[in-house]
Amino acid sequence: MTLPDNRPFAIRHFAPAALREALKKMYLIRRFEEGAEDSYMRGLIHGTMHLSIGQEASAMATCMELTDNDKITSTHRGHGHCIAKGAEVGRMFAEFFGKETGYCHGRGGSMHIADVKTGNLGANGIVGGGLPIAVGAALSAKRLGKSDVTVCFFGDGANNEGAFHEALNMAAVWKLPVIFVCENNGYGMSTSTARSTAVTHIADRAAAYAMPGVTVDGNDFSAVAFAMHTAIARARAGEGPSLVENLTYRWRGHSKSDRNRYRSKDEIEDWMTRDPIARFRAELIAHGILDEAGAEAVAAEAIADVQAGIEFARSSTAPSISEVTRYVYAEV
Amino acid sequence: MTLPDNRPFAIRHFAPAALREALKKMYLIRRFEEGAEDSYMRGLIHGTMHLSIGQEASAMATCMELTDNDKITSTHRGHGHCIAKGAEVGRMFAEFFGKETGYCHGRGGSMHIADVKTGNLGANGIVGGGLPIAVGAALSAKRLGKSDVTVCFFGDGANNEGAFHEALNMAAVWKLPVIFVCENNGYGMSTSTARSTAVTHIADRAAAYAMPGVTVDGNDFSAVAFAMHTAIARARAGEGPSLVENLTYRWRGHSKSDRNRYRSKDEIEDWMTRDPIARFRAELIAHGILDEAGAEAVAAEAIADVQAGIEFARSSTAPSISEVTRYVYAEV
Amino acid sequence: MNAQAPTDLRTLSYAEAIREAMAIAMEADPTVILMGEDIGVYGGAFQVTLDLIDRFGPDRVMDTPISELGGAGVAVGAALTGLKPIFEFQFSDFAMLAMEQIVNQAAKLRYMLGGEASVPVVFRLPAGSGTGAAAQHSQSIEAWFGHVPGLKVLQPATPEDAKGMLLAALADPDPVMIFEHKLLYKMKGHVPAGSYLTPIGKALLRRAGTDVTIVAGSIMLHRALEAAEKLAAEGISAEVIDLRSIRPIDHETILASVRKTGRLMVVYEGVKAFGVGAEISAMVAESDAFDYLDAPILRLGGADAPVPYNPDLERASVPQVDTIEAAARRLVRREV
Amino acid sequence: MNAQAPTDLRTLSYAEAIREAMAIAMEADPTVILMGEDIGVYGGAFQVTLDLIDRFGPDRVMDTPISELGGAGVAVGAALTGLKPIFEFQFSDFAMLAMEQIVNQAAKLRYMLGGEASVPVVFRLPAGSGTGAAAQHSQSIEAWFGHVPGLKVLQPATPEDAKGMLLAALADPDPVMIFEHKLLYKMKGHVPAGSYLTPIGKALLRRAGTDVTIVAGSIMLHRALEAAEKLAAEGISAEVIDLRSIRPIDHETILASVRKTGRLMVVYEGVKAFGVGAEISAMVAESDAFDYLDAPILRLGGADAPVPYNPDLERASVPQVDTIEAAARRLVRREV
Ligand SMILES: Cc1ncc(C[n+]2csc(CCOP(=O)(O)OP(=O)(O)O)c2C)c(N)n1
Ligand SMILES: Cc1ncc(C[n+]2csc(CCOP(=O)(O)OP(=O)(O)O)c2C)c(N)n1
Ligand SMILES: [Mg+2]
Ligand SMILES: [Mg+2]
Repeated sequence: MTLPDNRPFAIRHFAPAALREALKKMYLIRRFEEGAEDSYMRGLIHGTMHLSIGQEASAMATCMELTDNDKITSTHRGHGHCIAKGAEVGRMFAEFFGKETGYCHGRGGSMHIADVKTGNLGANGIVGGGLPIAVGAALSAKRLGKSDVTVCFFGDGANNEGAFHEALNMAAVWKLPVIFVCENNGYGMSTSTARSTAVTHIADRAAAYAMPGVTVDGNDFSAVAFAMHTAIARARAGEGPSLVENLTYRWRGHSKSDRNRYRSKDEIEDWMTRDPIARFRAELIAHGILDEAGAEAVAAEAIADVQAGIEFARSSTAPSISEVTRYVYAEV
Repeated sequence: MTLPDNRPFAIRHFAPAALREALKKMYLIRRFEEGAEDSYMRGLIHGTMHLSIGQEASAMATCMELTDNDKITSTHRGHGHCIAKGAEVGRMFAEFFGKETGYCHGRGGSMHIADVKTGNLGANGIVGGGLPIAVGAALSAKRLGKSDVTVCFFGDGANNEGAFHEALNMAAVWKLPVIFVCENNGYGMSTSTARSTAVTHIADRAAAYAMPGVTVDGNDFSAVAFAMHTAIARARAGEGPSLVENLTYRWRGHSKSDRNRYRSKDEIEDWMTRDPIARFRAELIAHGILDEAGAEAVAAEAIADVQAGIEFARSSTAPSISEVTRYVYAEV
Repeated sequence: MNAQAPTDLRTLSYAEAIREAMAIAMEADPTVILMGEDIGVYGGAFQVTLDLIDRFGPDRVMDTPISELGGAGVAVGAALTGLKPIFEFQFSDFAMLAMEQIVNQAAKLRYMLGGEASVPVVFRLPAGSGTGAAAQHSQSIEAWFGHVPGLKVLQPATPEDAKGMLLAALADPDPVMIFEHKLLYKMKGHVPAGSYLTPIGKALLRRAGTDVTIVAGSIMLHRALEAAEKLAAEGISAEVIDLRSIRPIDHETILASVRKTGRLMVVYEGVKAFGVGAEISAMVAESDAFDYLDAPILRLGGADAPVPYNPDLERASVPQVDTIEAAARRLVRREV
Repeated sequence: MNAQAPTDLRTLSYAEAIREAMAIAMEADPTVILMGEDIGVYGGAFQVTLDLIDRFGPDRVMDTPISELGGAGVAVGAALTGLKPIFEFQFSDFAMLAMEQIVNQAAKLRYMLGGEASVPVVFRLPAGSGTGAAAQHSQSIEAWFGHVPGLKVLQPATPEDAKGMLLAALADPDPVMIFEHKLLYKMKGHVPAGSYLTPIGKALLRRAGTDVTIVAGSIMLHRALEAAEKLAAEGISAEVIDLRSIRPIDHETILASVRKTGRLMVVYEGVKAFGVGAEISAMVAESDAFDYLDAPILRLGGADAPVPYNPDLERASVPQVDTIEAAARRLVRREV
């Protein structure tokens, strides 16, 4: 008789290389966001940005079992999802800098970065905009007889949009392979879930669609990965959609214009003690996947990638203003 | 010690005159709908119509405890609500016939009949259109310090509109005095709730808004009246909204264009054996509120009222076509 | 529908022509699916899909819940990922619930993604007044979509075009909206058998004339043609152009006609202000055809009011044969 | 904001002027409430409501959930029953989620109910491009609402008008939409103290001239005035009219100017096709002013594309001072 394996799900379930890669991507996300912030200060970026610092485990663990054929729809706070799903930070920065080499050839910017090749159907500037689109992608998979799943990221604020209700209902009625992943960071802009949402947990609403709903610590890589593992298995087995709620926190303001009058310094600092990257790193070290030096190397790789990405973006050319109406329609 | 009163709620709770009046209005509704059908055959009415024959107990019992200060919002299938809330059938027919004496001066027709004086904010041509409007009316009552409640009628089909979700959530978050009354007649046009809605009962969705939800036999006058009594008390006490689901059935097709290919003759006939008017009438007689002759007199009054109403409508004048743009804006 | 009849004898209704187009597309391409409220056993509110569910089954003829925003969004997502959905709004009025998915998503995705995505979705929208269904079921809102880059917006006036435009829309890699007039569904006309594409963005000269150009689409084409017939009796020769496409608009065909007749009148059912006629008038007024104009450009559009219920008011609120006739007469005699 | 300063010295920003209007209305009328996303402690995405929650409390400055359709509908229902809500869409783009409540309900209720109902709601909508927020946060969709009978649609260009129009909108018994340009919020200008109403539906001659009439509203007014200044240096005298109201449009002021200058150019930020310029051009082309026109009517509108992210593309996609100047020059020299 073998002893039960009491290690966390992720450690048991994923190969060490995959875990190392996950840590790397979490660092990449963090450094990407910091690089974006810094570039903004230097005037390299115009417009707004929504940073996901503090939410890296949610993005990465959610995407662990997805292949390039699986799809995601993302949100205005989408850099992390994009990296977790496989995008290159160089082309992301290039988009951010409005360059022709960017994922959207400079037309989309932060709120529209997509990477169709890795299955990322795109960030979205409309809160809740991706919810029905994700259901449509899942419908395609089902009708085309593929086993692909679609993961739909959305925020706690988005859960009060009518699109949420309509999308979840249709997904359930048609038993589609879609997983709704709510990144509940406690606020939609300045409005707390307590002031905006009649239930305590977004997952409490899953029952209204007769689908499983689970609330997990979104800063615990393994907890998220396990919830996703279950939901993805269900979806691939043709049993229909699930709702996974990752409780997490954004360390920065909602966007650059945030005066931060709606949450306390204590609250922010308390959440910063629960850094999802530090936790995951410690876990990997504790279970012998990496040693300190190995972890440092991973962190350093991320820094190098981000620096190279910024360099690539800076040196790329901008679109020609004569092409302002290009890409409105298919070229014939 | 007195014996417990085991009579049905309505018999215990309402004065005999009120119960007689309720029966009268239920007959009025039935005869109004038949009169509308007949008028349509005779070419007195153009356009479409949605008849509520079979749903009279739901309309009437829901409105039993409402005063003229309390508001309702209604639906495309709204004639019954309108009569139950206190409208005159003459002005309703006049509207149906497109006459200047109609409730909307001939501009609105069946789908827009309103009677603001009796608190009926109007039928609505948009499925789900009345849901947020009802929440707004309840907000007015709360802000203006009134004890009025708003009752929002909607159908099972409407429960899948995003407006349902947004409206119920806001009503709950703001604890507004509104009662959402779902008349679940099993179908939204041709689409059964099983094919359109992820849960079995619409009231199952109340939990997603942390509000009480109850499913009752909508053809049982007393059951509906009791559910409403509870919900209205809660609303007037400032405790917030409720959801009441009345299970009922429409005997006729969805509208005039219905080929009725989605439900069986058996199903229809089975429901016709559960005629809400016959049931209520029998109940009143059984409990000595009326005798047979008295009930017949009530039924005859309804016929006379409908005949007089049609006469009034026929003899009324139509609006002048020179006034086609009148009422677009307030007259100054 | 009678696929056996010789081509030149084939007469179908507008609704049958649309149905035939859908059936042809679905036979040829398994990725074409239909979505909409009550399009299955009910056959659609206007009986356009009718029996297609019997032929193609509920997986390809999908009744949606009453969820216009979500439904349209599902169609957009499906179109992004390999399907070609034809989404029917039960009435075009209800597209108002889905503006966000149509305008913010479908129309813009290709652009926002720098050409890396394609949204080949077709929206079908029964439009217009005349059915006594009042203000929320009788609107003509097609002009709004003319204002939206990324969309193509069509308005077939005949069964032949109804079929050819739907097939062309399906062949197009971008989102296309087709406004079908409810009063035309029963109209019969010649419809070629088999598959053919009506070019998107091309107007059509339906009647040649010399005194005045009347541009009209959808049901207004038929009223304009009838008015032209009557005007001919009194010696006024009207040229009638079927607009067909609201986005893009066929500038060339219209300008060529105006250069010839020197007078332009645009007839449309939507509210006059900011309607289809505004764009056409402005387009002509800023072109070189301006110098050929002998008279002001006249617009005959819907009343500045919601569509009323009373049938006489309803009729009075949109252009009719007699009002078109009278307006053309005034224009030609320069009594504007 | 300094209520003590003498009237002639009072200078406020456009955002401050709007805030002052709201405060005056709320002081005077307890039924006025504010609704919108993050208008409370956050102060609004553009800091327009700023500290009003401190003065009037959360019952009158209500943060709504992110539910545009429902939120707008609540405002409509409240307006029907005794409150006067001012509903802020965080960006005008998001009004697309609420078209049904704005267009099918608010705009039509009075008519559908035969005059028996009134919906005194005010919608505030931050609009326009120039902030680098790309296609879904930069639109100018006001023309759509010009097409909707029952609505009034305003576009203030100055702090003074921003205040006066909001107060006029609140005094109006019908639904009013006010499109505020995001780039104007920080613009300063003279604002009278106290309460005053800017008449709805009146355009304003902002600069007299003789060679060409330029009609422009909102931020385009300022660009047009700047262009007019430059044109003056080369001997071209442009008359500049601030449109102010899109529904109703002030025909008389525009026509009078065109009769004088014989040339018309309309400048607007929305997509050119089916935009504000289409209506104004068509309105002039069908009027008696047609005979006074010495040149085609020129429209300078937004590009036929979603608003792009890259700042240079974004600038190129809407009229700027130099493009206005060049276009006016071409028009006057008749090189169109
Ligand atoms: C339809 C719509 N409404 C409002 C906004 C403005 N907005 C952008 S993000 C945001 C908050 C979203 O909150 P949540 O969904 O919780 O995501 P988070 O920002 O917390 O990641 C708001 C109100 C928008 N972009 N789209
Ligand atoms: C937004 C919208 N979508 C669709 C319709 C067309 N329609 C009118 S009634 C109806 C069915 C409504 O079903 P339900 O809410 O159950 O009410 P019932 O007719 O059963 O009383 C539909 C689809 C509409 N009027 N509005
Ligand atoms: Mg959030
Ligand atoms: Mg129903």
